[in-house]
Amino acid sequence: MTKKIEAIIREEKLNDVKDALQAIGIVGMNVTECRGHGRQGGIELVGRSGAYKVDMLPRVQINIVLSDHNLEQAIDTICHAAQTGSVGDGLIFVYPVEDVVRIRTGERGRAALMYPGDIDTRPLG
Amino acid sequence: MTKKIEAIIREEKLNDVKDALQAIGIVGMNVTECRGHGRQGGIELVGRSGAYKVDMLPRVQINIVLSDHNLEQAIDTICHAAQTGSVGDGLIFVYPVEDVVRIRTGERGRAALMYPGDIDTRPLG
Amino acid sequence: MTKKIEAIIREEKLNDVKDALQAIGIVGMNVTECRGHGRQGGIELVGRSGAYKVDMLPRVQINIVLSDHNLEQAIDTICHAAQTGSVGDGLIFVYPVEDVVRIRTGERGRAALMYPGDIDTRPLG
Amino acid sequence: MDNLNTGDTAWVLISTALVLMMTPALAFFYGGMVRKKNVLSTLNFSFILMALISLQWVLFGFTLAFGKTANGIIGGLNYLGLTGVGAEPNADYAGTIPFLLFAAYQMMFAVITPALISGTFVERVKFKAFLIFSLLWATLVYDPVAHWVWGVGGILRNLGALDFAGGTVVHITAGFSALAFARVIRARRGFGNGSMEPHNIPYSVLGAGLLWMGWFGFNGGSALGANGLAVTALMNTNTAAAAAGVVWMLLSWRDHKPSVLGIITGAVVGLVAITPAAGYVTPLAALAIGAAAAPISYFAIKLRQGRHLDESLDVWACHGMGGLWGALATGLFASKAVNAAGADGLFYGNPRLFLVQLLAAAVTLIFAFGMTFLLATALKRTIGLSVSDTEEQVGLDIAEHGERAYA
Amino acid sequence: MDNLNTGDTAWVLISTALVLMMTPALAFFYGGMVRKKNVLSTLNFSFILMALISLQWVLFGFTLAFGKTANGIIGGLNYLGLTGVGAEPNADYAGTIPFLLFAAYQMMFAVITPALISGTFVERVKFKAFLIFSLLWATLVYDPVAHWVWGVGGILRNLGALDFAGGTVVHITAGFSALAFARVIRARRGFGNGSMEPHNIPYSVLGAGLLWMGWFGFNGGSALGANGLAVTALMNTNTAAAAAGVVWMLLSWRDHKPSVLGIITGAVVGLVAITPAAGYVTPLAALAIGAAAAPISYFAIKLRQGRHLDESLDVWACHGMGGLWGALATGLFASKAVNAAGADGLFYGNPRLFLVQLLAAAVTLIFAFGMTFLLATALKRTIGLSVSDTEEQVGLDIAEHGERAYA
Amino acid sequence: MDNLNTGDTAWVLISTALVLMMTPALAFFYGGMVRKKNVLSTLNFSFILMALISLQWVLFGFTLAFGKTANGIIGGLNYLGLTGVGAEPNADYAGTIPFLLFAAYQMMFAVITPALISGTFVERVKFKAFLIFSLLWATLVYDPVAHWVWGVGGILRNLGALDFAGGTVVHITAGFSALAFARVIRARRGFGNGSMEPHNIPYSVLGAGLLWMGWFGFNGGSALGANGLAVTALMNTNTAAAAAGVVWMLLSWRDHKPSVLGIITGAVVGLVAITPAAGYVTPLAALAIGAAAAPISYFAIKLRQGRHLDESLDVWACHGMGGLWGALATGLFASKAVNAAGADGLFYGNPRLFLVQLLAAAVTLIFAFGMTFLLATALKRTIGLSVSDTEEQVGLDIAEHGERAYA
Ligand SMILES: Nc1ncnc2c1ncn2[C@@H]1O[C@H](COP(=O)(O)OP(=O)(O)O)[C@@H](O)[C@H]1O
Ligand SMILES: Nc1ncnc2c1ncn2[C@@H]1O[C@H](COP(=O)(O)OP(=O)(O)O)[C@@H](O)[C@H]1O
Ligand SMILES: Nc1ncnc2c1ncn2[C@@H]1O[C@H](COP(=O)(O)OP(=O)(O)O)[C@@H](O)[C@H]1O
Repeated sequence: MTKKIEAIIREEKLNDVKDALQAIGIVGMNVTECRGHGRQGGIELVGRSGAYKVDMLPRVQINIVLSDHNLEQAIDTICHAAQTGSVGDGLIFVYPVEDVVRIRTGERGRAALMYPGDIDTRPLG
Repeated sequence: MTKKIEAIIREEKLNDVKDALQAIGIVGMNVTECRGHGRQGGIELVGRSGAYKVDMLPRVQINIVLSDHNLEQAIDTICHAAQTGSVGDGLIFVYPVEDVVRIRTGERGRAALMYPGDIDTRPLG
Repeated sequence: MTKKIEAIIREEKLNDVKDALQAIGIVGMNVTECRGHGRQGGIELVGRSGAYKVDMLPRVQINIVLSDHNLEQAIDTICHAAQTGSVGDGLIFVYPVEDVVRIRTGERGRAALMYPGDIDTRPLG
Repeated sequence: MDNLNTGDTAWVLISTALVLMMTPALAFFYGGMVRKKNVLSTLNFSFILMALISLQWVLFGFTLAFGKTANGIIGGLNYLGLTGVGAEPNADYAGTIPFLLFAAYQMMFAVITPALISGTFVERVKFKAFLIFSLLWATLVYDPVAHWVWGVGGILRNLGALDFAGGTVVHITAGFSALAFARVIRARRGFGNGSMEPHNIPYSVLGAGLLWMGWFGFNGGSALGANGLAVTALMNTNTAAAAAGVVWMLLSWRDHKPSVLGIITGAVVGLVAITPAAGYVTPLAALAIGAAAAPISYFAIKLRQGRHLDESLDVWACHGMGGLWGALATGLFASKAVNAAGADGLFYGNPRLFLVQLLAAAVTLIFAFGMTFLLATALKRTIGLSVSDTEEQVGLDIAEHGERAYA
Repeated sequence: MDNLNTGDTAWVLISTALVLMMTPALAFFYGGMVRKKNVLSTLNFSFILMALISLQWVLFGFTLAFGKTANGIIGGLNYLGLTGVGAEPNADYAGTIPFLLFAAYQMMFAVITPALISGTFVERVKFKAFLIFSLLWATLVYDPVAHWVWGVGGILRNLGALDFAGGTVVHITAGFSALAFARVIRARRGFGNGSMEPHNIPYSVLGAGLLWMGWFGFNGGSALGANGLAVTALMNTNTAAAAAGVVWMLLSWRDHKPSVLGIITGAVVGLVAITPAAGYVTPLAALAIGAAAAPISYFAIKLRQGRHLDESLDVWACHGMGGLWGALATGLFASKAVNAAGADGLFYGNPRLFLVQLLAAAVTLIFAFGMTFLLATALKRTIGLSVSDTEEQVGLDIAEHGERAYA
Repeated sequence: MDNLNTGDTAWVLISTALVLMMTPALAFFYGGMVRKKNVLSTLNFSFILMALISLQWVLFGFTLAFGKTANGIIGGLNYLGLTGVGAEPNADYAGTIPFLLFAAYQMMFAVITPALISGTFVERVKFKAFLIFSLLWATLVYDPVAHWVWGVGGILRNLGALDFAGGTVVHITAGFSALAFARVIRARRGFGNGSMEPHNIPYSVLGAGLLWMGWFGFNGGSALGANGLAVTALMNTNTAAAAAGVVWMLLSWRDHKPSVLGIITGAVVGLVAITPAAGYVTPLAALAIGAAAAPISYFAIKLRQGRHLDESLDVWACHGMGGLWGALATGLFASKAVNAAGADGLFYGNPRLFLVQLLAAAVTLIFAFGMTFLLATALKRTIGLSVSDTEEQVGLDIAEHGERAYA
């Protein structure tokens, strides 16, 4: 079965997360800029005279569609790489995916999700 | 059960919707800028000489992951706050969510979705 | 049943895809800018002196919520319009949708997804 | 044309260009501080005034300000359409440059002053109301005050008030008019809830950098020649800007962090404050004037915020209070040793100058505030001042101009 | 060096700097109007010409334009590599400033003219083709026309044609060359379906603001001294820009809404139109010239759109038609009372000047159009003019320069 | 004041304004090349120095550089707080303009030099460390070197070293100080993995365009008068920039594609290289100097990259090596035929000048490198040079200034 991971992380952690995922062989991903709001209350910014609060903070959303047997490993890896320990580290959501089509080749389903260096092409270990 | 709401609304309504949701205790959310196209045909913009039509209009997409017992209230609140009555007000989509992980704490599922001031921590009424 | 298509395509193909979908009567859609990474390794950019590699490339994500009997036709249309044949053409993901609400009218479900010129209002053929 | 001096003419020509440039510079200074959906509207407030007020000035503004005086109150119509304003110098105003150049140079001051005011009503004013207001304000407020202070026979000039480059004529009028307008127009929807973050601070930095440069023409050019006085004015201008920039940095650091928007605002406030004094004081006095200007405007902003007044880009705090301080500081620091054509100030043993400065500032301030209050109220009651809530939500760029800044 | 005047020299030095600045200003004026993926390419069309044409001018361009005339058609090679062009004035061209300064000042005109043309083929031209075209154009079109109009012994100069600061040499040549080029190169893919929204109008506003300022050097500096004539030119320049900006605003308001892009375009068109006339007319005539320029270019754009011609940034409508109107208007409004070295126009009882202006404009226009058509066709048949469809879709920044403007 | 010349004064006044503008121009040149999260911080490095160093200069910097010499090493305190620096010319430095204007003009050089250095430590330096460093550097490196090279009695001036507009004083000091600083401060996290794409190249193009213009004041103004020398300097400046821009384009085209960032960098490098030579060489020599400067800096960048040194914006390669080449090239191409007050270079039969230039450059280079190394090390050991990793990840705009550039 195929799943979608939507990880909402700090902007500045994107490179770390990308590298960590690549290290375990998760190659395909898609990143959007977003602004979010959760347990973290917002941050204070300084103006000309006095400060003000901004309650929507920039975040980065990483979308990864992957096979469910790689799901837990991906979640662990993201959690690890994206953590700072202070509020605002973000969330990971998991969704069901019904189908995958690779536009260039027309491949469908799991086959469409294989990459050079992919986690599923690596020897077990 | 956990659901994801994807509400596509007018940019200028974002603050109203955010405030309305906060008022009923829905705190966590994530916002992306997008451009859309639906029943509304587009708008006319003015150029140096003459006008032209832009058929992809800026919208804001609000993503909220929440427990399904809060779903209807959230939908109502968004509809209310985002409505202007003219074409282009937008759509709300609801998706199933399989799992939620809070990166900072490792909490999973419903527990990961509790916030200070959250709807689920409020006394009934 | 309602489905969501998430098509990740090249930026420069957006107009072609939009026009192709409109031609078959798929009107409603929502577009986000994103950056992605897949089988394509990245591109080389030139700096002051020397070049460097950028491994997250700009993509455009098209979200379309539609009835499942239009799904295959939409996928075909997108594949066709978005293809260049070289790596980086992108992917299409399909997700289940549980509900749709049109903010302006309060319409729900399939009714909420009808547009003037819509595929479902066209005579068969 | 015997007295024409090419060096003086060259310097005033280029100063004219520099002051012209200050208006687009101001456009960016302001434009960076508004939200994305209103940036074109904000830029255009400045840009269209380059066009509109230039025409007003050529047709009748110049003659109202510098025509033959009618009892010191207003200029006569002898220079209507710039007739009689030509290549010969007019010794009353500048004996070594063409009189037409004097008119061109002064035009740029007439253009930028209403543009300064526009900071008070950005993001909500109706474009049509803005146009009418600006034209009326230039005619009924700016031209008379310019006549009082700079016109031969003008009442404040006769009084002995000093205003080297427009602290009173430009900054006090603009700042207090902005205050009056803000009291008449409604606040922006959502004002006070912190959702009005500047959309592009680099634009404001660009604007401030170009304003700093342009001010060399504003103050240095006011010597109306390439002479020692111009040099003094330039050095003072730079020094005051520097001092105010550093002090503002320290203030914002003390309270929070050293804000870049604060630093550039400080520099601009220093430039404002030195404007009336630039040709009358020493560089060290300029340093003091600039250094004191920063806290004055800084706390004026806090005061304004405390009153929950949506004077959106703080024209009053920066230009009104900065200009007022500068006018008074001229009464303190002016020295005949620097400029024999000036006067000694309080610190050089002449309390009278200080009182004259106070009086001139007060008269101008009250007049500008009052007239603007009337004009704005009249417009509000007739065509209305602000756009509808929906238009404001959509943003003035699309609602008023049918355009988006960025695609 | 007896006749050198430091004031005149100072003014032409700074005018040279101002006109130089107009090229990056133009880069932003144009750059804001293209799509994000082509902005670096568009900026670079202007920037690289600052480099390329400067070298061309120093090496042989100047002598082709201002060398000893060969039958009024082209300059000789006596100033090759600027030999003999030094600190002494050349009374033929400017008796009070170093001849080398005249060469430097004129260089900036040679630079900006092909940069103006670049607006016609943005977003699709091959960089290599652009480079070759610009170099050839500068040599085969600009240099000869400059010689005809401004060179001692030049055929149009001998005819008595007036072109104060380049309405014919700069704007008519650029505008009609743009038209010719647009007829040869293919349109942008997707042209006409409204998907080509300007990506950053504030950049265009910045460019327009700096162009306005720079034009004081362009027209004012063409007096080649800091004198009454420079002042007249400056005042006329400002007035025409103002009038055209306001009129364009009204036109676009009448049809839709008061477009900011329209207002700044109007101002630029006013600047174009006054260019040939700046030193020959009164401020009120400048007002009329500017006011009439706006509808001329406005409806020229509509005409061009109606013909479905992808003359992308309307160089023809703005510069070609604006310059043409300016050249003819000089034949109407010129007055010896303003400039004794000029001539009287039709409205001052001298129809001959109008006919001369018409003839000079026609000759230039036909020559520029024809030569550009030939050059562009030759390049199209050899190395090709436009990039491939894929490259165009990806954008010229990445395809041609391997760069992205924004990250 | 008998000798005051208004034309000379006008030109140096406007040159002062042009050089002032170069600092915000540099801010944008640099600001475009950093990541979005650090742009305000980077802009501010330049902007705050306009304020900070202006004060330093007025209070004691000027006197350290141009006060009565103490053994040719440093200026005395006779001009502390600019006492005695007034409207009269000082024939030692400039006989036809107010001495105060000389001080103001030189101030702008003192401001921009440390701003140039800031390119080496962007995106990671602590703001407080930056402020202290800049103030100390201006006092302990810039002021002495300015005295050596330009002060009456200065050791390098006495030696006969030529530096027309600051190739040694400005560019060699800045470039080699940048190198020293980069060796002391840690690299940016992630340096070398290609993730540091410039966030807004159009800003850099804007900066480069304005720098080009400003350099006419930098080099042209260094003639300290509106004369043939100023014109020569201007023409040379433009020609060298043009040549270097074109050559850099060809280099990057040969290796990859014609990079726009490369072209503008080339132009700036050409401007750097011609700085010391601008008033001593012919335009064709300027062409050669510019053309050779491009590969020198181009390959210096490659060298620096090969050493994995995070000298972030290549101040050493562009300013240090460009300035060094310019200083040596002055020893090659200088000609008394161009400037009688100069000297003949190697190519005109005088090998001595080349050796003097080499010596002067070497002394300056070693002094600047050494002092900066010491200063940076001392700061590193005490308050620390760089922000924490978390602050760097978040970006200096928020971490150090509490601001975001774009909303
Ligand atoms: N219920 C939710 N639905 C969608 N996105 C959410 C939700 N809660 C939080 N987010 C996103 O996750 C980000 C981090 O949330 P936050 O609660 O601040 O994290 P942390 O648990 O680390 O404190 C938010 O900025 C927002 O973008
Ligand atoms: N089928 C769809 N799939 C995805 N997004 C859609 C769809 N239909 C509309 N949208 C999004 O919703 C926005 C509003 O749609 P529109 O039909 O104009 O709203 P309204 O019903 O208020 O007229 C669109 O701009 C687009 O972003
Ligand atoms: N597993 C994935 N999950 C989410 N998005 C992906 C995934 N794989 C690829 N993508 C997105 O699709 C884009 C194209 O992928 P790529 O493999 O380069 O396409 P192609 O098959 O045409 O070579 C990527 O840039 C990325 O945005």
